[in-house]
Amino acid sequence: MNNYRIGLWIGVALVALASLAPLGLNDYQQSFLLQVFLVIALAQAWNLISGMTGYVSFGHAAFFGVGAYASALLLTWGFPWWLAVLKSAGIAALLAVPLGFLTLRLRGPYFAIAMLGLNEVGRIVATLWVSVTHGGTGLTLSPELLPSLDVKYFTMFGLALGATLLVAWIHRSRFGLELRAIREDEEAAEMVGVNTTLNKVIAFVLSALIPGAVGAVYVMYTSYINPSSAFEHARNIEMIVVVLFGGSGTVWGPIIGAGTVMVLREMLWAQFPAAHLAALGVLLLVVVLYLPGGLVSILRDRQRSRPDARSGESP
Amino acid sequence: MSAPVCDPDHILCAWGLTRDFGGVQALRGVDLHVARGSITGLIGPNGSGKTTLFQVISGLDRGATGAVTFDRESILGWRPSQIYRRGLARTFQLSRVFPELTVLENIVVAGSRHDRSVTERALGLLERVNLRDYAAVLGKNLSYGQQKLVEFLRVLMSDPALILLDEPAAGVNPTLRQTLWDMVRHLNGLGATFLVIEHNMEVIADLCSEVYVLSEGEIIAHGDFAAIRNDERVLEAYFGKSRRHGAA
Amino acid sequence: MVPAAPSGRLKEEIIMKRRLSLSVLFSLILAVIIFPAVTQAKDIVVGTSVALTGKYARTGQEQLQGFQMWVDEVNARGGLLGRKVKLVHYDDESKPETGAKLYEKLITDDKVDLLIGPYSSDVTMAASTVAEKYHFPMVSSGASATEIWERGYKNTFGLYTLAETYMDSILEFGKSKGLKKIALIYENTAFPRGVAAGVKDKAKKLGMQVVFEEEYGKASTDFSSMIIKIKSRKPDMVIGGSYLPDSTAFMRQAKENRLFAKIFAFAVGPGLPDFGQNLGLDAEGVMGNTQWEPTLKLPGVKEFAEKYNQKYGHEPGYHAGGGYGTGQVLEAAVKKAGSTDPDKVRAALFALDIVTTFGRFKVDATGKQIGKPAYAVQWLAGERHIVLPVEAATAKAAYPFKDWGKR
Amino acid sequence: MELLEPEILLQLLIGGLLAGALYALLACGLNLIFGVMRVINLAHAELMLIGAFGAYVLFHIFGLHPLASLLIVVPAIFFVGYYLQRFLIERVVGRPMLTSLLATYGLSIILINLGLLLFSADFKSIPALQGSFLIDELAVSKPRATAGLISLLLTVGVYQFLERTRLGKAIRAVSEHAQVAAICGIDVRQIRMLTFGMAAAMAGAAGVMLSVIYSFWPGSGVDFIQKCFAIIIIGGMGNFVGAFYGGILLGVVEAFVGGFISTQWAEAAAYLLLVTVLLIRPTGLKGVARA
Repeated sequence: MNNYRIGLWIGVALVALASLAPLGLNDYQQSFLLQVFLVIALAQAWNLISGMTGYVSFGHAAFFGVGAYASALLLTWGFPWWLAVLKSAGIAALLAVPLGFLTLRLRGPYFAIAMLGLNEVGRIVATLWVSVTHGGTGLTLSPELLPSLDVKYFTMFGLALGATLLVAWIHRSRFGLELRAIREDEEAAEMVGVNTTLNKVIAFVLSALIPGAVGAVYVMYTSYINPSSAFEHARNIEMIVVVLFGGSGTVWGPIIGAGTVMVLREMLWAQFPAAHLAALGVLLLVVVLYLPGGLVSILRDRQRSRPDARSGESP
Repeated sequence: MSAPVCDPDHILCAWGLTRDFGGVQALRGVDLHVARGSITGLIGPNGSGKTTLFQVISGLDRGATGAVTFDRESILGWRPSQIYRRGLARTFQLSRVFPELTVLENIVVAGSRHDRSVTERALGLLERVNLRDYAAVLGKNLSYGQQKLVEFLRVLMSDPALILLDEPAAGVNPTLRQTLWDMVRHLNGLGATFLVIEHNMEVIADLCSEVYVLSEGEIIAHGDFAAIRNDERVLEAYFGKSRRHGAA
Repeated sequence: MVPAAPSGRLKEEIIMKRRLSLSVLFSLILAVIIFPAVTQAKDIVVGTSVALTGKYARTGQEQLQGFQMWVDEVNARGGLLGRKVKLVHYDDESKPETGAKLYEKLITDDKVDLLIGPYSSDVTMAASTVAEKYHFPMVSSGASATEIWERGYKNTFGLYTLAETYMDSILEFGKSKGLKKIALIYENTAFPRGVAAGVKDKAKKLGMQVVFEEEYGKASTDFSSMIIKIKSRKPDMVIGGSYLPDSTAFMRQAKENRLFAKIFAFAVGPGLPDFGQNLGLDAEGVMGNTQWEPTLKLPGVKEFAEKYNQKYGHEPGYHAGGGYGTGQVLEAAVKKAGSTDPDKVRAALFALDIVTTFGRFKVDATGKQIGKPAYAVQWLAGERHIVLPVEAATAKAAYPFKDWGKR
Repeated sequence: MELLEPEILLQLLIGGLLAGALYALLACGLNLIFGVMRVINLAHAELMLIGAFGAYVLFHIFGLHPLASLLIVVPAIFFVGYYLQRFLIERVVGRPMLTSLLATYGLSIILINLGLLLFSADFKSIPALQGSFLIDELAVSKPRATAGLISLLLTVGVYQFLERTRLGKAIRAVSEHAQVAAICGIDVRQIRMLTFGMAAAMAGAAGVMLSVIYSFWPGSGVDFIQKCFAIIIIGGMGNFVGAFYGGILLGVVEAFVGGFISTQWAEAAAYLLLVTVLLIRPTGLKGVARA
């Protein structure tokens, strides 16, 4: 049986488990899973732009924040939850079009820092636009406005699944190949007919759409949003850590990374917030220094350095 | 922009190409005409502007002034990918295969999006240079010579009408080198035009019907190899005592 | 970004081995999934989250110590309804979103019997929505922004006097001295904004003029540009809707920039012993407000203050008093309800009208505190004294604020 | 409008220059590291806080004045940096940018949380230098003036060291071309350790200066590192002099935005400046775009 098949079956099993989970779990465990899906979806979004094209974003939480605020406002204006999710995702994606054209001209550290700056600009706008966002006080959503936990659970699950399938599809598609070529050598890719700007912007917009929707559901889950929680720097880092930990540029990496990091956090966060973060720091160092391919590279270690490797297959 | 009209016999024409890097003129009014179906050579001392000329023609360097016409269309200012899709392909002086892509992927990525038989075709190309067994090997794991060859195969995927080769044989072992030149000749036989930067004068003499000589950003001579090898200015450019601006 | 050259066979084997051991390590981590511990059914579990880190850490800690003293005492008295009381508490890092998550955890995972609110109006805004969602009554000790009770919720019960009234007595005092011009600065979150709204309202009624007004961010530590501007408006009073770190930093920088006014008054900061410790003599004459002081003449205050001082080595500020009082309110409500059933406890809290160590507790139909007065304090000769209202005063207010050059 | 009174403008300018000098000290160190190692040190602000807490501990245990503690803290942090380079940063030099970003980020999380465990999250301050100098009617804050001037002296000193001494020239050589430097017989590894040590020491000194101006806690670094990013982008990555001017510029801009608009906008100034610069000049103002 080949790796692709194994992955497919594991995927089907996980989807079945996640769909049945609400039957056997209490509210808290269910919302824990919801958060795992949240992290998976965000990590896949980051994977899509940074893992695939190599444009390392340190500010993708900006789109999360935009989605969260848009959704909070739409809900208070009386829109149904599902429309709020769709519209928030759309707003994030629309915003990503001009931002993509502007920021993707930048290379390497400049892009990373510009995205970080963008996230901060988002926070600043949310802070200073008091008439709409209530500034630092933030917005609280009355419980009547919010859908039930099951609805939020399955929506978040859908987003995680959708993001994963999107990444999986892109991975095997011609589009994904072009993105990876951009990651390896942008000029050379352009020179063999890849419209690098268009490809990058499409990837960027897709990778903004997902956090937009995730932010929209997140705010329904916490029923509260303020500038620092919407545009939280730690969330940017979390996406990166999760992807790198699992394995960058792969389909399974973000899922494995999210699972591990979230379990670790669940063990520690409430009692030992400092220890939880310090552990995350140590984990990060270990992965960066000793395991650059992430956990996935342990599971699947095919060093294709000799001609006897099997041909015609994507990683 | 009213570019001068390019003779239909010429696939590529450049007029007055000038590229200025903050005061340093890498190209100064270069005029170049590549005949359809020819293998044209481009020679000149190091730093004379050959690679810059390639950068400008292929669209990677969009800061030049002047005019470039490819197949009767003015392409100056186009994106490299547009130019490539129009049928003008190039290789790099230092091999630029995609290191983390497999050999097959390296070649497939250069094919047209809509072509279903892309993979078959790529494998066929690999077959021809005895690299088919390497299809699943990552680009970074190839030898340098193999990388250059893969890069060459890559640009063939779009059936380009004109191929710019930037020292394709440099660093390639003699056997592979021969394979490469054989393929160039073969493709030329099928109608492809080549513009080749090459230092080996034997290859130039053997291959090229016409040669351009670039020195310090200017075309100082052109014609068949026999003509330019006796040209005073060419000799001076290569061996001359009066090296202006200390350019190497 | 140059890729590494392919490694030799031996090296690969070493790498493989290292990877194997790493994979074992990671699977071990994965295996140690701790699922929520089961709480013992016989204890009454009281849940809360307070700020133990972040901006509100100092005040949050005081509040928690207040709770803990109550828990110890109630258990020494034989518990509540004959059951032992157990406190489950977490750190919300002064962040509303963490607070919301923690209250979700307390209600659905720890399955607590009673809830105490977090510190700060900011975090309470978020936490109260969670409590409302689960119809779980929450007695909120450390929140006072009116906004919290204006959302139609039925499960949030406040102890503190409302933020809007914090500065009333100080403004009246200023008016009586013929002061007119007010400079108003405040943090951009719920409670400080509440204080500011109250000040603007009161100033209008008193015919005073707000000549300068500016919000600042939660993390601000540099007020120098702001102070330079305030200086140019020459206010009579400088009033801050602030917490401890910002009020301390502001006074320090006011001195550095020689900002002068007849009255300096801040929310929260001057009500804490740390304010005097950090500023030393520069605290002299600064006014503030307090919900409670260990010198108040209320039942049990003296005993509580002494015991607290013994246990924690410093005198209690009003946040500690509030924490302790919250415990007493819960105790009274459970006793009245005769159970910890949320509906019964809620009904009891609405009906309650008692005087605790912290003062009177009586709420209106929204759960908002209406029974308790506010007090103004001032730092005099290195100590904090109640100066207003005069009936409760332990010292006479010093006026005006001494100019920096003449100290 | 009263803001345009020369006295207020002067006050704002002085405040901005002094704050800018501190930023410059910090950012120059960051850029020195980037120049030599091509590593963006995300833990730079935490090195600064080690300096601040060092001064805090020395003050509260031994009653040592923060200015005196400079003499102990700065060399100590030099060694911290030296060994950090040796055991950690050295392993990520030459690897992709993300690797070094994440490694130093990991370091920064560890340091912050160690700080939280050791010092708790309370805001700390050192009541040593207080009050102001009066020059006519102009009040100049004592702690700020002292911190600003010392920062300026240190930055200029390091610059002179880089320009004039043999070792400084070696550092610049490695920064410009490590391979050529190695061929010329420079021990590149040693130079990297020295560089990181030196940059860490600059950050530590900035920390001591910070401790006399502001109150701080282990999480205070975030704002500073983000401002430093803005500064090095504005000044050009890897460019020591650029970072100096960038730091001064940011300090002055923040002061004037704070004065003319509001403190909240002043906090936003760094990012707005950063984004604007990147949009106009994708490689920073004096940048060397090396990805």
